[in-house]
Amino acid sequence: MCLSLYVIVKFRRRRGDNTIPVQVEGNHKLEIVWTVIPIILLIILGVPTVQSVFGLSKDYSKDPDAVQVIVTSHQYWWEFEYPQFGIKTAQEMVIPTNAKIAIETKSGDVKHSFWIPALAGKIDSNAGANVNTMYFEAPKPGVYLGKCAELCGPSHALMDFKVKAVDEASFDRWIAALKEPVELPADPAVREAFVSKCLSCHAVGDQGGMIYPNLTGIGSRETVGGILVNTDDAKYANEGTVYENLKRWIEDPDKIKPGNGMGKVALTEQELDGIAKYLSELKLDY
Amino acid sequence: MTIKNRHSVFDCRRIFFLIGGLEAILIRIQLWKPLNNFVSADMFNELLTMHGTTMIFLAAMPLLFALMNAIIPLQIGARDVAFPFLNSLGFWTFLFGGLLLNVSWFTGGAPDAGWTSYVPLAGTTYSGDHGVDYYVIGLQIAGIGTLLGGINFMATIINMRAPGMSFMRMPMFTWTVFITSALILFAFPALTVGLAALMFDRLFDANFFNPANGGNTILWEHIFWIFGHPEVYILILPAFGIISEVVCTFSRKRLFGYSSMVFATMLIGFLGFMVWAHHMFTTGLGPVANALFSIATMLIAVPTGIKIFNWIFTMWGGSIRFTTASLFAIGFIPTFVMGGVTGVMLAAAPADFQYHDSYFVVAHFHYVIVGGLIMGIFAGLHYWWPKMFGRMLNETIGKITFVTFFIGFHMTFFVQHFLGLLGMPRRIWTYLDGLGFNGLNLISTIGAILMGIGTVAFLINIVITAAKPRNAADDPWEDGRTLEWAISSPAPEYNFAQTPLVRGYDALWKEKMDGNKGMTPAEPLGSIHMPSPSILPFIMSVGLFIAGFGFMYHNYYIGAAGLIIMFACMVIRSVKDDHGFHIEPDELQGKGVKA
Amino acid sequence: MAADNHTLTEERPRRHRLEGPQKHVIAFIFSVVLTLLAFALVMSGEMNETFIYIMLVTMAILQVIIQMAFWMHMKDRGHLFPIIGILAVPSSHLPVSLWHFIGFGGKQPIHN
Amino acid sequence: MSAHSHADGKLPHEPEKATLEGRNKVLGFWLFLGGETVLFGTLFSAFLALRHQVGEGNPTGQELFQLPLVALATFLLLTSSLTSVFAIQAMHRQQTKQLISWLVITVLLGLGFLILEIYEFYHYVHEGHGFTTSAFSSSFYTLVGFHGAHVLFGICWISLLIGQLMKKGLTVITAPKVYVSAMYWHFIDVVWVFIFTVVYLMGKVG
Ligand code: HEA
Ligand code: HEA
Ligand code: HEC
Ligand code: CUA
Ligand SMILES: [Cu+2]
Repeated sequence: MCLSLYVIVKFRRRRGDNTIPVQVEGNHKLEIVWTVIPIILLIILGVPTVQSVFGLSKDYSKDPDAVQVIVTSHQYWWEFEYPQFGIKTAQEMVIPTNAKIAIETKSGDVKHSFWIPALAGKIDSNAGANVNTMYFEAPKPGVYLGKCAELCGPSHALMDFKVKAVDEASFDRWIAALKEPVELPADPAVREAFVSKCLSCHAVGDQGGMIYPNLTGIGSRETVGGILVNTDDAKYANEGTVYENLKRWIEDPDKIKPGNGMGKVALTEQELDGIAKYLSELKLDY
Repeated sequence: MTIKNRHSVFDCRRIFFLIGGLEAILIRIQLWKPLNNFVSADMFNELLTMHGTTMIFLAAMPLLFALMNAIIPLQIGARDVAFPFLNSLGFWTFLFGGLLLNVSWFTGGAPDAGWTSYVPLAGTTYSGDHGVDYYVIGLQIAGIGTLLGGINFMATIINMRAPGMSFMRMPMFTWTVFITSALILFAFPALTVGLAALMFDRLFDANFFNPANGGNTILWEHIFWIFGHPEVYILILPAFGIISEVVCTFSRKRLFGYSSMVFATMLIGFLGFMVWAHHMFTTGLGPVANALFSIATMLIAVPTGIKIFNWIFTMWGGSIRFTTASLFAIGFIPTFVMGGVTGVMLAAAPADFQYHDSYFVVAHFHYVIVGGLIMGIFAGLHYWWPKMFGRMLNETIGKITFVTFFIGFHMTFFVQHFLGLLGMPRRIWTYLDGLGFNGLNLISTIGAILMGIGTVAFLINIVITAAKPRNAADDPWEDGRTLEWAISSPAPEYNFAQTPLVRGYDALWKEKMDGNKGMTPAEPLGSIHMPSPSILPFIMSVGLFIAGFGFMYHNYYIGAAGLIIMFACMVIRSVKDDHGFHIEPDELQGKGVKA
Repeated sequence: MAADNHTLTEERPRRHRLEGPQKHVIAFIFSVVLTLLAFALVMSGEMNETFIYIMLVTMAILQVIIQMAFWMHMKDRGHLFPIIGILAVPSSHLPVSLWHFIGFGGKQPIHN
Repeated sequence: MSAHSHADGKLPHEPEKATLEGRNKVLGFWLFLGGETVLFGTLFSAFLALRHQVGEGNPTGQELFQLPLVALATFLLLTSSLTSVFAIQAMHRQQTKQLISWLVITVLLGLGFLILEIYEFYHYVHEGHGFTTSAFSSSFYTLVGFHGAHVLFGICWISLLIGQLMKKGLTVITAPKVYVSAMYWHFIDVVWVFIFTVVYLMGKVG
């Protein structure tokens, strides 16, 4: 770039200058120079590229020391299955720090792409084609933002998830807690509504269906639906307390994530309130 | 309808650029702040799909075709293209394909699965309405036009060169168009098959891409990119050609390293077919494929670099004039280099795991497309405008266009690199607050509006210029080197009253240097045979248009009727001999004869 | 159409006089034999699959070369250049794509 | 009528290349065939990728294909390629009548091929191998059907040219068309060589 700037300034045509410059045809030496230099640069770039391509393609999916996670993508939510522990959760992936996390990606519908920008590159979850593997590690505890990186429909933009890296002891506690049975809402009316209208799809503890997001421990997650951030100190439009967020979500999911698979569920004000309250208290201790 | 149309059809093509640009502006308005509600999620996906599709297929390529049509016959000293009929057919099919695509806005939803239309999202299960049908059929029809154009230019360049114009004396623009046409010829049929398969899936329940019945979604990605990657070189090579011409003329120097330029162009075209899977690094093709395609992709930097350095050394020691055309060409060089270097970054597969489908990619391809191709087109338009229309564009407005467009461009897209690195995925209709994306997106939006202003300035320039008398000189830049500057502006219908004799590279420049006034004719003045205009191409395209609608809405009678119209035209064309007409020597205005 | 005969034989260039039907009949016979061989190979069964595949493809390519050479007027004036050009590109990139689809391209797309 | 076509004396030796238009046509057609090569190449690739995706309970190629029928079809098409060469030779000798006869034979052979193919498709559909049955069936019908459509187009085209030859005789305008149509016909034949190899024979092997 500097070179072109120099050329532009140096060789601009001055007023009244009518000379005809020398008509150079070319210069073999120069041309060879600028063929060889890029080639050298590319070799410098190419060798580590190939090395890391093979490095990153290592498959830990059979390694018992790694934490295996089967990631299944859906329009527009993520399911995380831990086959070693026989558990399933949604939207929030809890992992131990300093362990290899071996990912297998599948898709429940269209193609999505699994991406945690701060931790690793992305890998597609193909629809009805090859199952991909990937591995990564989180050296430091913390909450990392994950995203869907492949256009998958109207709410592709909102298909976020969280990765929560905790120390190994907490991770073990989390697994144990997730397996504990869960109490249903105490209020019979709310319970009745919850069981008939929600558990037809969702699960809490060992009750309900498993093909939609597992709600066990929803009250202690970082987000609702992956995008409504739970915080007591809301600054942005997409933030609120767990209770507020849950209520907002259950009231009209389509307003929050256009085209998602839940759709509006008909609930009375009491039921809505009761369920939101109940879910917001559904916490896991770990 | 053949030669005359060559120039007037221009405006139709420009409209698509405006529509695509308008869609871009709407995209940018939606993204100017987090959680914006300017357009809905569905609408955004439609805008984004139509923006990409319109810009690539209906704006960029046809604009290039318009330039090729106007300039290639002139540069090689031909009366016309090899197949005037096909030329006209190609234009009309392209136009009706584009129209069909855009009709979708009014029939309940434009295509919304991205310009790449990955399955299964683009299949009937997840895109049940007719949006993607419009994409499939519109592109299929427009694609025919492009393919015909490619064949036409190749045949023209091989068969119709003036005496003495050997391949190694052809102007650089002609060379790049030649290679581009070859790429079209070998890339577009792949798209044809892909679109046909998707169409069969959508309209007739075939199973190519339907996993439930054994179909394979990755197959679509392969087919699309086998076409798609050569397509991007189809776009950029003619721009390289334009830059070569403009840089030489305004540096008053011969192109540095002509033969290496030719060679580099061929190499780019050839390698362009070997790298498609670099769009699929994250699809999971395995390390061997990723490594090979990484390396193959990086190799393209070498011939491209040769070109860049040759341009710089053409200017070196030259006597550079800063007209608008020349500014665009000079602006092109560093901008394109940036886009190219980010391309090489993307080519490293492990790094691409991070960059892929993020705004970094958006930044990359707008740097090469807008900063490369569109700037190249602007340069070409300013440069050849007098030759096409006989009027010089206003230089002051031209410079305003350049400055606003150039600054706007860098504002829009430079910051997108950082957005990508910060983790902003592409194709998102909105983003959450508090992620650090806000400020950069705002800058980007302002830049887009600046680009819009630049474009409007250019439109104003056209309008103002159109009101002025046709008084451009034959060689208005005074340093024209190639044959097109040897005849009057605008070029007469028959281009050359007498086919010129080419005595060397830069044919006109050589005559000038030898102290001649113009080209020496290669033939005596005689009557000129011209093809008759024909309405058939228009009717054929209408037939295809009707057929497209018929099949889309499962009305097979209408579909068949459309096809019958088309085949009937083909029969008529075959049976009826076109004897054309002659222009006799005494009818040639003195203007065109420069012997 | 009696007038057809009025072209004078002497004026025809040599090549055309030599271009009798024999050459083409020979090419035809070659093609038929190759085809029959291919069919016989498959119908007889009982052979290594890979071997059959390789044989089949080789014979197909051989046959196409013969047909191109004799029937598509490859040797005619002015045809060589475009044909080389036209065939070079597809034939250079088709193997790459076939390579992908048939087998070696790393992890193969699987059916579900 | 020939008198009309030969009004200005005799035709040049290679009438198809006598005019610039003719030369353009031949070259342009070569280019077009280059594009067609890619078209069929892509179709073959798609077929190869999907040919084992038969699905539960649907007939496989191994079960479906009847090689004798395919062999007969192949023979017809091969022969028609030969007769189209004879047609071009007749054209070079400027024997319009023979030219027309050879073209008629070519068309008839092509027609025979097409009838066999239609019969074959009809038969398959009855065996439960419809267009929408599986990915294999879709790609099979698309590949073979595209070829069949090319044959059909060729038949119509050459018939039209026969008509023109009868009306206008052999001229510098009709000659390139005949020449080009023969190129097209050979091309179809060449594609078929790969179809019977890749689709039928390899399909039979498994
Ligand atoms: C005109 C269009 C055009 C052009 C010319 C290019 C040129 C290049 N492109 Fe780009 N590309 C696109 C249009 C284009 N691209 C589009 C539209 C997409 C996105 C499609 C989509 O997903 O929607 C894309 C996406 C894309 C990807 C996929 C990214 C992803 O989705 O993850 C990759 C990856 O390899 C890539 C690489 C390259 C490379 C290596 C070049 C090279 O040709 C660049 C070569 C040029 C130079 C390198 C500069 C000059 C050289 C020198 C000065 C020499 C010295 C330099 C070095 C040694 C580095 N491009
Ligand atoms: C030739 C190709 C081309 C060109 C020229 C452009 C030009 C522009 N593009 Fe585009 N773009 C693509 C090809 C192109 N793009 C592709 C292929 C995609 C990917 C799509 C996909 O993901 O599927 C894309 C995606 C894309 C995105 C990403 C969207 C997303 O992923 O969510 C963005 C966002 O900023 C963008 C912006 C722009 C802008 C601001 C311009 C500007 O340069 C535009 C400048 C032009 C104008 C501003 C015109 C002004 C005209 C008027 C003001 C007059 C209007 C009046 C009338 C209609 C009468 N483009
Ligand atoms: C038709 C099935 C269905 C029913 C019935 C349903 N849901 Fe859902 N629910 C879903 C789906 C699908 C999602 C994921 C949406 C997304 O994020 O795209 C979801 C998401 C949620 C979430 C966010 C989960 C998370 O991990 O952040 C909550 C909370 C929730 N549902 C609560 C409820 C409640 C309460 C009811 C009953 C009143 C209910 N759902 C009824 C399908 C259903
Ligand atoms: Cu899922 Cu985007
Ligand atoms: Cu590419």
